[in-house]
Amino acid sequence: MRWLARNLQQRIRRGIMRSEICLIVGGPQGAGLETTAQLLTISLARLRYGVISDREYFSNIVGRHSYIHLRASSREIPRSLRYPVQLIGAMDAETVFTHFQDLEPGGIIVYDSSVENKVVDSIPSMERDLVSRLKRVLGELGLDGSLKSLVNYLSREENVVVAGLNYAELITRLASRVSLPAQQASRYVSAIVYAAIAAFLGLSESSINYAIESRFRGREQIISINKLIIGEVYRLIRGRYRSPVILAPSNLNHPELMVVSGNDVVAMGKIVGGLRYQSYYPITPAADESFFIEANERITWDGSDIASIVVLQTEDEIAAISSAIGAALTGARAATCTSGPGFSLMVEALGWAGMNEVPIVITYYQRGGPSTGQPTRGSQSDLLFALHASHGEFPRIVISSGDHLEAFYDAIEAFNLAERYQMPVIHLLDKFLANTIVAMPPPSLENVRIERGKLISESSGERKRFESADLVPPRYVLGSGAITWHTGDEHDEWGHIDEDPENRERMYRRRMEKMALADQEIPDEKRLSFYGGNDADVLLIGWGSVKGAALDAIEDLREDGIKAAYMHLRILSPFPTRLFRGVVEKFDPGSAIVVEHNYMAQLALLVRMITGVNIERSIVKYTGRPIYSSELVSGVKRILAGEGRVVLTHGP
Amino acid sequence: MRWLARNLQQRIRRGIMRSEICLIVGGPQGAGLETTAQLLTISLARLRYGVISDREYFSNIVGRHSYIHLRASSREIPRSLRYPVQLIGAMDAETVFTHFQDLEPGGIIVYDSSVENKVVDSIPSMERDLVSRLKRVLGELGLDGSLKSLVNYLSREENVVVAGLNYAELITRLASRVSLPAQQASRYVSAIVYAAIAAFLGLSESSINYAIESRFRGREQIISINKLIIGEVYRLIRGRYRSPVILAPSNLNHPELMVVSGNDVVAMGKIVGGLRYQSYYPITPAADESFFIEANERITWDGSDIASIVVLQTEDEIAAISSAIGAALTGARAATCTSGPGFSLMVEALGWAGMNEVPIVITYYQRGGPSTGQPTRGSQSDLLFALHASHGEFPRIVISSGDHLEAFYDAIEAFNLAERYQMPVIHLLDKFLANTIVAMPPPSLENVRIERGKLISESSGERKRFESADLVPPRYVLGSGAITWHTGDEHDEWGHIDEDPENRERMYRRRMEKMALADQEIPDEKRLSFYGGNDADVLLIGWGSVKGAALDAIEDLREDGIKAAYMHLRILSPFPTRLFRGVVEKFDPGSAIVVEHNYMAQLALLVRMITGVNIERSIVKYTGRPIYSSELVSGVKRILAGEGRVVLTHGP
Amino acid sequence: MAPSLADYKTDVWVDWCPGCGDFGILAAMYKALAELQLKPEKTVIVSGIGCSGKIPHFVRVNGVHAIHGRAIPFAMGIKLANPDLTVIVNGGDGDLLGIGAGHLVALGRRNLDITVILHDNRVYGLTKGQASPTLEKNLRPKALPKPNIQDSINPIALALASGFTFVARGYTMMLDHLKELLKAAISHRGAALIDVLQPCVTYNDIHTAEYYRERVYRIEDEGWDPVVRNPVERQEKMLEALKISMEDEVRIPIGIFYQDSTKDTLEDRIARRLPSYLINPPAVQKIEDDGRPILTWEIFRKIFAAHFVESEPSL
Amino acid sequence: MAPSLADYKTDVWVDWCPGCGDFGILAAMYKALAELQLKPEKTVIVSGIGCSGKIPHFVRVNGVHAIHGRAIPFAMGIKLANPDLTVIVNGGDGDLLGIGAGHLVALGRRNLDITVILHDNRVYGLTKGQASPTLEKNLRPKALPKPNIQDSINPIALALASGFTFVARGYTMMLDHLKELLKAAISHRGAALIDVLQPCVTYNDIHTAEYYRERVYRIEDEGWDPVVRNPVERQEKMLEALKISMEDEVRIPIGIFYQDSTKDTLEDRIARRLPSYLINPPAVQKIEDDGRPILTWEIFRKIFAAHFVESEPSL
Ligand SMILES: Cc1ncc(C[n+]2csc(CCOP(=O)(O)OP(=O)(O)O)c2C)c(N)n1
Ligand SMILES: Cc1ncc(C[n+]2csc(CCOP(=O)(O)OP(=O)(O)O)c2C)c(N)n1
Ligand code: SF4
Ligand code: SF4
Ligand SMILES: [Mg+2]
Ligand SMILES: [Mg+2]
Repeated sequence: MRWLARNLQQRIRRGIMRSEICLIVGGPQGAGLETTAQLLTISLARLRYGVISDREYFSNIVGRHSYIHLRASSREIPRSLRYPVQLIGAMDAETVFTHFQDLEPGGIIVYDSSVENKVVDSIPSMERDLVSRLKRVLGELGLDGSLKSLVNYLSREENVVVAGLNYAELITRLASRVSLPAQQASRYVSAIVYAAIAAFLGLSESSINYAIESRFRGREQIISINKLIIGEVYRLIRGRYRSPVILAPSNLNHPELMVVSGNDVVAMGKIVGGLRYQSYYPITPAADESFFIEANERITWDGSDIASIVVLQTEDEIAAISSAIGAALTGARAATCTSGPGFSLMVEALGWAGMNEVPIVITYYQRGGPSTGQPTRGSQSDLLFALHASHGEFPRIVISSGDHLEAFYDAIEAFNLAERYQMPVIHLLDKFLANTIVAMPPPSLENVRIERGKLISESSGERKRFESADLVPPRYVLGSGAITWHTGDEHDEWGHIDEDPENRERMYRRRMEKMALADQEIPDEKRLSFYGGNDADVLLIGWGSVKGAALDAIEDLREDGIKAAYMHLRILSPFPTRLFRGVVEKFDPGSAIVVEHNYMAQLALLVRMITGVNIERSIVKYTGRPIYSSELVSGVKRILAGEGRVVLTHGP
Repeated sequence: MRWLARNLQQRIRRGIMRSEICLIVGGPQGAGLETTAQLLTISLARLRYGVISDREYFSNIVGRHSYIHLRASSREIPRSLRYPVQLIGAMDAETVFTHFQDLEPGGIIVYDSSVENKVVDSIPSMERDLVSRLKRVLGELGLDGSLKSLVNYLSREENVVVAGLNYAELITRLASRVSLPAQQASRYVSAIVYAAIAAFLGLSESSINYAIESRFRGREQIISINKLIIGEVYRLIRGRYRSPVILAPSNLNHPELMVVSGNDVVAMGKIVGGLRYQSYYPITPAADESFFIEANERITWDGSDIASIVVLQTEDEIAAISSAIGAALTGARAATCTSGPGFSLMVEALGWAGMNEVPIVITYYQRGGPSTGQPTRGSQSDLLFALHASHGEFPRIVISSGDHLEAFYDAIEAFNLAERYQMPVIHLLDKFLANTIVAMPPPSLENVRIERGKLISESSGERKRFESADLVPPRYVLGSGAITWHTGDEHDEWGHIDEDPENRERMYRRRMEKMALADQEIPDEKRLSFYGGNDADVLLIGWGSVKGAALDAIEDLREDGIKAAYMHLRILSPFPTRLFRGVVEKFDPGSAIVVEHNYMAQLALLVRMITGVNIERSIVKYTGRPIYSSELVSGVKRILAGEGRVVLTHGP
Repeated sequence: MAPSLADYKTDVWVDWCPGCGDFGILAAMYKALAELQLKPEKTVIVSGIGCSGKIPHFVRVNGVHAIHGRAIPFAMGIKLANPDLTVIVNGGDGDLLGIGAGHLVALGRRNLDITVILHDNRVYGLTKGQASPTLEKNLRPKALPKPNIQDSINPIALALASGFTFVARGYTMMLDHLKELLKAAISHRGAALIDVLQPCVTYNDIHTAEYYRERVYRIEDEGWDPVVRNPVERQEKMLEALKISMEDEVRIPIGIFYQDSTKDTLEDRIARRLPSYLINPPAVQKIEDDGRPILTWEIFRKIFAAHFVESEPSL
Repeated sequence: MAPSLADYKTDVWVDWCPGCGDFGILAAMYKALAELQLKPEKTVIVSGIGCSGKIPHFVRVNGVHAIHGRAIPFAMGIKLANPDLTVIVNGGDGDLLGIGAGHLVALGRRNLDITVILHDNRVYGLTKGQASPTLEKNLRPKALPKPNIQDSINPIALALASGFTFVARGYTMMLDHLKELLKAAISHRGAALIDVLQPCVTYNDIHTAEYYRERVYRIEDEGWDPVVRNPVERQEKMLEALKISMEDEVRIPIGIFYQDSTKDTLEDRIARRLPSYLINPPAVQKIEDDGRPILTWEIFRKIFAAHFVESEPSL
């Protein structure tokens, strides 16, 4: 592929390179879309581009529309997604119909010319609402509803490069060269789309080969078929089109990047943090984390086992949390991992953990609710629930991570805090983060510490597990040699049932006061971060995966002359009241806006409940799609123009 | 029993009658304490006294200490309990030890002289904490720890009438007269204690006979044995002691009183309200409600069946709520009934009901948490949980009743609101109310209405169950002839799964806006009541069973020259923000105090979250025992003296 | 007009993977409903969550797509409140035997007239192929990172031990046989379970159509008579049915294992306590009269008489 | 020093009703623990909620009094994290067969080495006498407002169908027999269930001591050999055990119904995947070195190598 270097040099000279690009790759669920995205991410990372990509998909296994929305940058590790995109790689007609309105004029569409005659209302996998909207839009443009008329229009009116390739034909032709059986051939559509995108972006030959080799490691035949197909398509595109979206060489200079999803990075954090028991019941978007851990259950070094993690798929979420509590009682760092419906089932046992001061970690990936809701879509609508779940009162820590790096460290910190304060810790994440894949610099382990609190692993005789001399009692674990008792009933220091009112008051208060202790001790900077200047005109306030969009938005707003700042809440309980007030007081009360993925603006409710500060303005989104920095920018402008509440809805 | 009338007249002349009395009857669980209390309540009610009584008991079936704390009044239907008491009726030594400190000087103790030699640390059923405190107290009084030394002391120093009866001997003697087998004889201790109390209070012969006859209706032999024993003991007491606590004849003039527990009255309300399906899984303090309904499952009138209620004990609470939802889908008024641990398990299905706009009623009796907590003790610590339970966002109505009459009407209203707004309704009660027995004027059915909202019970063909033309859609029920679909996934108007972002936004918003509609429509006066004058110096704010103590406290405070008012919240969601603000704004912000049975002052948190109003002062109690108006009065005084938070702890 | 097969179809796109065994169940269901001429408006399909759980949306009868594992209790409430309705539960093996196993056991012991159709693909389809409770130990269908370490459960034995009065197994590729099982189960009065062998073409590369083709045989072909004609036969039939169900995987028996109509249903028992229950079930009972409760003061006073204390005439 | 029977007692007051059948279970437990010389500090009793659930407080070994119905999953986490511990579950019939039935079934199919002691009093004791899942239809123990309309479940059959490898029944009044069952169950490697007939003197006036005295008989006395010596015997033994378990209430069989040590336990299977599992189980593994994770950067980089993309050397 020597042609590549030559070609690229020419394009750089012509000055049509971009420092970053957003693109969409779409196709039916089950058709290999993830392979395209992985190949793309690996080759981009290989070339030191920062990458972030979100995957949107239906609650369906095969057939419904799925897409990857990816942003790559030569200047930074991108933190959020934005619209419009410069390129659409379509495996099928539905993708073009679904996304063409998000394409920048002058952008690129790669599509399958063999389905050009498909019309928008003949595609059964498309939802009726969308079809009827599209029919209206296409009608208004004077189009007949066919893919052909649409791409022609885009080419003509929007100056879009419409790269129609006859996928079936291409594959048949190439398949014959490697004697690939016909049924297997269709699997290579993803390779075609990848190749075309790589060609348009101007990725290097070596990066492409690297991606193929690492994605299909060990499967030589598949590697060579892919190389053949990809190389061929790449050349074809290069020969036929002039790309308007070549990526400039990266300015980043990381020796290596780590390519991980949110699920992966949390799993890594838990493993580093000393997780030894993980129970789970499968649920989207949490299950992949347990899958990752199970694949790494045995860790050997220098020929000996240095860690073995029991990963158990239980019969339900009640058993998942109950068994994690059991494991934690023995001193193992234990966790479970779930999403809303599963957490709802864990609520009763959570209270037992609270009552018995058991350090368990619940990794909680929020998805669209209520009920089954939107099982594969994102949301941040479980904050107030997580904070108040279970009858009765007991302290808990709730951490939420804003990005992959935070998620990694928080996964470790969750265990430290759980053991230090002997209380359940809920690590609140969401589908956006779970399924977002980034190419990012690897985390440093330099400052990672494991703090086991008052764990007592060797002892003897009967012991007071709930001694009330200190707020946090000594934690004699089962198997330590001590004999201890535990009960969900109110109990005395020995852990025996005790209904005496004075004992009740003492034990209850001690448990609750641990929360005050945690509030005193956990450093503010672990709980809240402030980005931007105190002179900002607008203060955005958010939590969880809003962070990336907010940080990008404040930069973009600056370009538009609007000074914005962002306050990011990372520990929601104990709420960092002092620092929060300190920050907020520097701003005009009317200038604060919460940004959240829910309807009620739950963070604003929490803030008011805990701090008394009244944040009246909000930008919310609850369609299940992520907040794009682009729409956040316009949301902020709408607020500045006088709206009190902006509901964002972008994204198909 | 002609001696009675004579005797009473004499005492009235001597002027030692009281318009009200508080007493305690105590004994080991399972020894017939409830019989004593029932007989007492019936005979008091027969004489038109208003009665309220609380039962305190351990999570135990036989042997641990249980007691009834009763207040009877000749002037009013009493609303709360208070200390000290004027009489202790003790079935065993433990009762005297446990309660003597709550006895008014000059009061009465009825006890078993055959256990006079029991010492406080030889009673295995007593909890260690209490024993060690008592040993200290008795030691300080210079007593040797025996019951004998204690009663002597009380008689000597506190002027207490100590009525020691040898229960065993009495029974043996009387039993021989009616040839009662020895093993059955001990059951009559409760009769002895009842008789002694009735004698001291000066209850009429006829009221006693009435009580015996109605309590043991149909069991003639038991009636006559009771009459014998009770009459005998009555005479004995009358002959031997001069009572300092005769009750004055009642000024009340109700032709009849209804004697009910909170569980009973809610069950009655549900039955009147048209309940047709009740599912439950046994749990204290909720199960008695279902027991009551099951006993009344078939209602006939004029020889024909006018109502039949299916009452099903399910395998767990998940099945309880799930089946109630199923029943509600068919148009039956359906409910389930539980306490904290059970509700924790219902959380997931609750969200399905929210998502599918199913009018179910969950009667939720709070008890001490977290976890198993204090299963037989009271609490109001599940407010924030009930309001935020389940992942995702959906509207729900939360009603809480302040007393038996409110509970009756609210049980009916819960169904009306559920059907009108098509959302789950949580009727939040507590153990205090559940187990409090009152003699009260029966409710009027005059203004009771049944409103079924947009129920459609006859239709045909496929129907849009979730039509979005109005906020509240037409409710085609299963079996109506319509064909409808329902799913916990986000859905279109037909009830079919729909992940489209615009549909999502529309359906989500419509559901949430039903809450705003309910907020507009439900009259303020159903949601909040204000008692007292706007010129009060102190504004108490409470919910649920705090009401009675608060109302009594404001009266008592008035006598001490303190003008207090009480604001009672009856519907917590939708929160009556406007009226609440309207009331609170009339007061000095520092004069408001929330009064609650929890640690966190949850109502204050809710108020701040919803209204922004910051109630800084609180009087809380979380020992599991009710708030007594007497301690509330002193709590208010402590707040007025400058304390910000008062924790009440009275009651063994 | 009598509904035709087409009348039982909705226009919702069936979004199972092409080739999924669920299509066979759906086809058999359409046929069974049509042949039984069940009224769509009097029929309710209740399902859990999973690929299997989507089925109500594809059938033009009332549909209640409940939550994971709880289809049975949802169905129970529907049936008890309105015993006129024909109630059919569909659930996955994860749904009914994992998270929902407790409800399955409870339904058995109630013998409520509900038909449960178990979509047995031995994996968790919709969550991408994890082991389900019917997956045998040591097997590793393609989505598992490691071979399964949990044992499988035998749904037939579990249903029998729980008290189901109709227990059968079908195979989705034997459409007419399955259809007949469905008809028999729906017609049976009492709790019925059909374990349907259902290849998951996407995640289960072990229990494929070929796998079953080689193993499946019909127990009726080997002379098994599942019908209990008299309570005294119960134990013997049940033990024999259990024995058949325990055959190892070399031969997989399908057909009706056990059918006992001699046991009363929960509805029967309720009707004995509430004589008007079946005639005027809870769902359709009148509860108000022009907005006022049918329980007038008079009735109230009478039924709760035990709670009233009349004041003593005068002292 | 070897612990004596007294060493297994706590000084907590046993607050069961005088005469309660639970006393027998407790006494048998003390004896069994003492005779097996189980180390209190290496033994854990896990219980649910109910009268039965209070038992851990009375025994001087580690006690975990969990929540209603979940003793088994609590126990599972304890045992899996530290397989060195002897884990015994106690639960009521409501606890284990009602709300917890799903976990019971799941334990069976895992064959984890836990002993489950079912306090079978056929009522919900602690909530005042409602029907439990083992109460037969139409009976009305004294606290019920109406006779029971639900059928009872057979715990022996359910345990067998679920895969328990040790299944027995004891009677609390036959203390030594029960003690021996306990010893055998605890000594058995794998999931063991003992259904203990336990009169509730307060609420169950039907299944009283007299009731059982007249009916109970020992299956070993009638020559039953429950031991599976070879996997091929499994089916036959199980069917026979099922048959015995189905005898009606005229005669109530007690003893060991089934005992199969030929099946591997869940721990065995895990140990095959994690070779150091039994030697260095999760509970005691070192996870840090002077406050730093044992997973150093070097190890991290290696085990997660597949996630790293090295930058292209230079263009
Ligand atoms: C409480 C809860 N836990 C987990 C899930 C996630 N979930 C969705 S489908 C499914 C299992 C699907 O397996 P199965 O029941 O066998 O049905 P199939 O898809 O194979 O038909 C699970 C665990 C959920 N929806 N709810
Ligand atoms: C989730 C939940 N639901 C209900 C209860 C109330 N509860 C306490 S004990 C009990 C049942 C007791 O019956 P069983 O399990 O048979 O035990 P027994 O008391 O008979 O020993 C119940 C339902 C509870 N503690 N938790
Ligand atoms: S994943 Fe399996 S069960 Fe689900 S639709 Fe696809 S083939 Fe069917
Ligand atoms: S209620 Fe029954 S089971 Fe509970 S302690 Fe009393 S006798 Fe035993
Ligand atoms: Mg399945
Ligand atoms: Mg029981």
